[in-house]
Amino acid sequence: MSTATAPSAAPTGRKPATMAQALGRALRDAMAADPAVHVFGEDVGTLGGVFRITDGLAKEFGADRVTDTPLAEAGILGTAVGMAMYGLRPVVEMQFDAFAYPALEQLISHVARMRNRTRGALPLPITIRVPYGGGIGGVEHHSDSSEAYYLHTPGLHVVTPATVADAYGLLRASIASDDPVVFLEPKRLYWSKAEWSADAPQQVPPLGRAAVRRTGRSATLITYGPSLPVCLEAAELAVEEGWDLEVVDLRSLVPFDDETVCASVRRTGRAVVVHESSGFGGAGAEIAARVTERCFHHLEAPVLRVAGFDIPYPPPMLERHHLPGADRVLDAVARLQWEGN
Amino acid sequence: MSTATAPSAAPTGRKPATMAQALGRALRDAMAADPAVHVFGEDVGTLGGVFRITDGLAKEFGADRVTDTPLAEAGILGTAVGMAMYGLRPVVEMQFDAFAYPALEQLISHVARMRNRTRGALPLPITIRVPYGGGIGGVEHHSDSSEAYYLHTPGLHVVTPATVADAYGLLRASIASDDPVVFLEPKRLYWSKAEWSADAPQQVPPLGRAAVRRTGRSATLITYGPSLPVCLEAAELAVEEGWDLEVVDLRSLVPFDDETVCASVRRTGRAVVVHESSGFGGAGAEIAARVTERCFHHLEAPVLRVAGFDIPYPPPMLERHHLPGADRVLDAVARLQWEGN
Amino acid sequence: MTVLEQPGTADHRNTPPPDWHPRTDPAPLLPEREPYRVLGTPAAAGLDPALLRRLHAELVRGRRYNRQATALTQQGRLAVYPSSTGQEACQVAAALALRPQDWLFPSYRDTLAVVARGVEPVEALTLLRGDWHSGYDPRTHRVAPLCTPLATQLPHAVGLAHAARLKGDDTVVLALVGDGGTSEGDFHEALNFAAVWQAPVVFLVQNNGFAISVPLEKQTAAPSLAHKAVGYGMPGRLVDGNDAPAVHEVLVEALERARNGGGPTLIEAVTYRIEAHTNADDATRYRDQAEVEQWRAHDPIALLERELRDRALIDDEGIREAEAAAEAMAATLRDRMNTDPVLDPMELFEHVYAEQTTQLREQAAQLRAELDAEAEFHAEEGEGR
Amino acid sequence: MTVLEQPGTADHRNTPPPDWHPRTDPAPLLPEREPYRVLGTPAAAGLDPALLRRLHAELVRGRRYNRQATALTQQGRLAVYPSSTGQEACQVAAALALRPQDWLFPSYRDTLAVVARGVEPVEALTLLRGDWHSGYDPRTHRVAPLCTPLATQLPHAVGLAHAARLKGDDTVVLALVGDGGTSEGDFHEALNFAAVWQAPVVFLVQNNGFAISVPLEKQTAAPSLAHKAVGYGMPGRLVDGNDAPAVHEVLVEALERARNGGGPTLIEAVTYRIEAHTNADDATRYRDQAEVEQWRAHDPIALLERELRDRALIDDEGIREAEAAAEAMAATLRDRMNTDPVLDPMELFEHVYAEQTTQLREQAAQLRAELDAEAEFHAEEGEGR
Ligand SMILES: Cc1ncc(C[n+]2csc(CCOP(=O)(O)OP(=O)(O)O)c2C)c(N)n1
Ligand SMILES: Cc1ncc(C[n+]2csc(CCOP(=O)(O)OP(=O)(O)O)c2C)c(N)n1
Ligand SMILES: [Mg+2]
Ligand SMILES: [Mg+2]
Repeated sequence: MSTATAPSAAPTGRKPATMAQALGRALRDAMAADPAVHVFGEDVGTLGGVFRITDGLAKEFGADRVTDTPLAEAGILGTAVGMAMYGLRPVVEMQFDAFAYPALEQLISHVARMRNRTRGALPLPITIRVPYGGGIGGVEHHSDSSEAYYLHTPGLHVVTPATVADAYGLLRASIASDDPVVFLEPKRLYWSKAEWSADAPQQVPPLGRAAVRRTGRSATLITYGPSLPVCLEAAELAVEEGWDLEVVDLRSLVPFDDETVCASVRRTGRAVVVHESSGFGGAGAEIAARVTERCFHHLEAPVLRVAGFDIPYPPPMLERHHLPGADRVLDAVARLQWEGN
Repeated sequence: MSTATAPSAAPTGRKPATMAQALGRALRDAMAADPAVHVFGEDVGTLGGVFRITDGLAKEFGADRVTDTPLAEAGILGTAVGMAMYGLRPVVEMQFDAFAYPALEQLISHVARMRNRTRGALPLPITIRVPYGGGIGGVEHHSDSSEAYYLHTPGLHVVTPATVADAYGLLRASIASDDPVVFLEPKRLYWSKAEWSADAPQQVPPLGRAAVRRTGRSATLITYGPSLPVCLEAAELAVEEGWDLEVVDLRSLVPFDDETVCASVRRTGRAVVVHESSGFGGAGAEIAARVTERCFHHLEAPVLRVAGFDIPYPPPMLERHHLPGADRVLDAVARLQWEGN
Repeated sequence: MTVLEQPGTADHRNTPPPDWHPRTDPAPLLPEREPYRVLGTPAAAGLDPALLRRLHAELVRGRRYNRQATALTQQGRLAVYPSSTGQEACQVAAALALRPQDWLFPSYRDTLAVVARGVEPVEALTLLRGDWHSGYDPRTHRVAPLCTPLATQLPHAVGLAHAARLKGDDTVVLALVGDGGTSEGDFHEALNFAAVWQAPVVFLVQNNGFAISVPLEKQTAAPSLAHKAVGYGMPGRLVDGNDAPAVHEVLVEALERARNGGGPTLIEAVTYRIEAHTNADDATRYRDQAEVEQWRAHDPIALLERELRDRALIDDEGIREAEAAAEAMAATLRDRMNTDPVLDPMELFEHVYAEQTTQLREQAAQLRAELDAEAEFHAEEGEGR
Repeated sequence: MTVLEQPGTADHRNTPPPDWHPRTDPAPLLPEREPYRVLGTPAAAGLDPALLRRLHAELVRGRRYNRQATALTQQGRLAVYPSSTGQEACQVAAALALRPQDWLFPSYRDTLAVVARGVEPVEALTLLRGDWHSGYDPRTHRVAPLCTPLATQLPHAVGLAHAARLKGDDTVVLALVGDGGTSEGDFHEALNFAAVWQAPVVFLVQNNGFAISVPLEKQTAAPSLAHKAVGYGMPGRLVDGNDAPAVHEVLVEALERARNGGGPTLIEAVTYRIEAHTNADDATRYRDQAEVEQWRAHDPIALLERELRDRALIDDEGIREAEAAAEAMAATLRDRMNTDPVLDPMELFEHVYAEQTTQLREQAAQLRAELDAEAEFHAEEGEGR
């Protein structure tokens, strides 16, 4: 794995930054650190992307390294494969979750398999940035949570940040990875803010490590990406009910950090998995199943899931009924069979 | 739902038939019963399909109803959408599992959503036949098990037969359904045989009902499609070890028959889910998670999963190491914490 | 035996491969070198006055619709709106060239075509207001839902046309797509199926110069988008998309050919997106205002209005009438959009399948319980106050 | 203000849309009307004798390879083989037109091109024998893995060509695809990217008349597949795919243009698949033997051999030498294929990621334990005997 280097020195100082800014900075620093990094996709050049994540990159690095492509997602990912075969390190943007679907064949049949197919001769260090999830009032096809398709595809890493600092660190780590990474950006957190310095040397966390965002003793909420704030909110509200909830942010769905997750669940004895994609066959199914396999005798109650309903993503005016909120998380916590306690 | 009628009268008599023959007969009878049924795809006409499932149909029903298409899977499924909008009942064939991937965008963004998008005005009664799974010594891309992608997509039915009779009955039911059905044909069972009469009036089972293929008291094996014979074999071998295994064949992954599955698990108190697709985020994750949620206090041990490894499907010479066999199933059964008993 | 002993003589070297015969003459498939125009040419004299007036009224209405919808975004009644100002001629001509039995497959920017085809103005905005994914019953006016994933509606159009033909119906299909959409694989597959099946379908590309920020020269290197037609074996036509009667004529001709078994046509209408991609876009980031002004001088309404005036087919009064009708439409639209739609969250579970699965029934029950609890809570709150 | 008061005069009606200018002259992009040929024409006299002999030797070797591989399927040493008998000229010319620094992107039927480029004959069969998904290191000879999902390799080829150009390298790329593969969306997207980026890549379509059972006329209605080129703004060329020096010449010209910054080319080589789709296919289901015989009379080896003999560039002895070399290759191939490959099941976990995940480590341990138990069991069995 090539090492992610610290960004160029510049005046330091922590101030509020958005996740969008942190992502943009990660791209900039990665491009500055490694001339093999190329950014391309629909509208990422002149416009800076529809979410402006790539704003300024074309100006700084030129059109050869930051390129507006024709409008064809399979073509974008397919050409990225060829570029990676030639030693480049492409970072492509899919404009929205649902617009990554045309590229699924390239993803499943080639991106995920080229290293294995060629016995390691052709690794594909491609980062595929996908703004995902709902809660932004998007019209149809602009709010999908597609992580379950990716995490079931061996050969891919699946990473999703939930904090401003992680947005930077995980994106740097993803670009530095010699394997393809589907990097899922929770679009409703793009404008979330945190005290964060773009200029201090940044920590680039290893991929595949979860983070305990809140420690607690009563039960564990296991979550990632856009649902982390929901879980933290639920944990705060739970205090009133007498529950002290631990919150684990997975950060990486593949590889999966069994160690951190199971350590927490063994300690608390109860767990709820929370995500906004449809529940049936979603990430929560895997998490619940593996936690149960590994921690069965520590469990006071079945691992429950709070997820989006098994329906197509709703229209904006109804999405709040679909998205798991703190109340629904607390309802699940309440069902964790506290009677005995 | 339009009613599937019995096939045309003809001399009856049960004799050994293959699953491939039963599937072909189901297509024929569906076409004879309903002029809206059209079959199309790559090589399905003149050749009768690479597995010969559609053999004879072009001759009987003509090129307008059994059509060789250009080589483009998204085009095949996309045109099926338009045909269904106009009142036809398309049955399309994807030549192999991995060659259905180019059609995933049409499947996820349109086939699964058109009814919902239009508040029921445009139902899409499309059956998508996909030969799937390994065990046939196929070269790369010819042995994928892709059911997890489908079952996580709300709006689709996902059906897979494991017996000759079900191949007929479930395919008739799928074609008769007013909803889109992904009909997964376990290709290594195509040449499996059973006493079955193509001429007796056939039972068309409702979609969404599992079948108990073997009753037992010790533990439940939950499986579907190509893994049913493996589980039945394991159950026979288990007798020697003193285990009396129940085997549930799901037949339909969506809708899911919670009732049958949970009734069995509540009775036996132990369960193993068996399938050949990769385990991580596979169907087994959902099954294990939901069985645990619903039957927690009846469980003597965690629901275990026996699945393919989380690797790209192996080359033919190594596939036997990947595919769950009866031994691996029995190893899992042995881990079901029998100590207390 | 050496390979030479195989059948055949020296002559065969200088003969084409055995079954070689070009199956279609490419020449008639190639589009004109310059966009076809009628307005301002001698041919304009032959245009049907009623058609010109009809087109004019619809153009004026369309522009007003765009202005109203954009205003609604500013007032927060609409989340987002992709204006088609400058492209009215394409959209209106598209709708008017169709007969009742025909189908229209619009792309997400084609609200004007949808409305000109008869869909209620407010219903064309349902998707963007956010009460549901589609606001009209597609069967009523034979208009498919406004399609968001680019080019994905094109194979649907082909399939429907093919089905109609198989049934022996006198139905043809018009499918709309943008210049950017032509780069998608679905565009290619749809056109190929259409040509192979000789399906009664016409593809109209509104080349408005941009796909969001990406200009045409980054989208294609082709002489024109219409030149793609020859690669499928169908005729390509190039038309000035701001010349409403020209677009209408080219469409009618292609639709008639399709209706008569002559197969599909690809039409490129050269036009311009005068406003930003949507109200949320900032077009100054990627294009000069000077370019926009150039195109304003080639305005589809102005072009048509001058023709009507030159031929004394309209006077100030007539213009005022058209504008008043547009104003009335806008007022109704405004009113309807200012009324909050009544939505039932339980409908989320109603149209997923023909019959609810047990899974959905359970989930619906969960939401029902939540809603009831919420209502109870609010009722108590109300009492408490 | 009525719309008429906008800037512009009556003249603008009769002017093209503001920024209209056809960006490429379509005429030079159109292919010839009949497949280009050299053999049997006066131009043949100018052909380099060394090249002709080289082509001949490779054609003979290629045909022998096809025969050997098919025989191996009958002997059960190979699961399946898609023979390219009849198409040798395309494949061999493709390989010989490339320089060492260039890359080849083959489709699944292109084993001959792969072998002619220098890959070990046995390694080109690894995929089909089933010991691994690809049998050679793509970097050694700059040959991508034989690609099974049709047309998916084309965007890879474009991306690699683009990357090479960005790096300033003198590398061009040749991508192969079948007539059926041209219907896939990936074909379209790849050609469009190539043209927009002016990437140094050449696309060679081997139009062998069939996609499994589907004949060309069900695949496309185009005048020729080469006519698709104009729709992307690149030159299209049509060549007799059984005329090896003609294919070679057209390829070299296109590759040179690409190398010199002239962008991509689409070449259709008209040829024929003499054998069934694979050994598992039954071609009599969908085509007449008479058609096959017609094409046998246009055999690529026979065509070239006659030229060589006419010009006294080869004699019986030369033919025998070529055949002996082919025979030696076949013998080695047979021997190597008759040796069972040594495989380690644990390798299944080795190349999925750069570093094994904890999940894979656990699974590898499970398989390791199973294998050990199996070995122990067999050892005990062995002792017991
Ligand atoms: C498959 C897909 N990819 C990306 C998008 C996001 N997107 C919406 S509009 C647009 C540009 C469309 O350009 P064009 O086809 O020229 O139509 P226009 O907007 O000019 O009407 C893009 C990229 C989409 N809707 N669908
Ligand atoms: C995406 C995809 N769809 C379907 C197939 C199955 N398949 C293998 S070969 C073939 C026909 C290919 O025809 P053509 O492109 O003309 O190549 P040829 O076999 O004639 O060399 C098909 C349909 C595939 N390999 N990939
Ligand atoms: Mg556009
Ligand atoms: Mg072919």
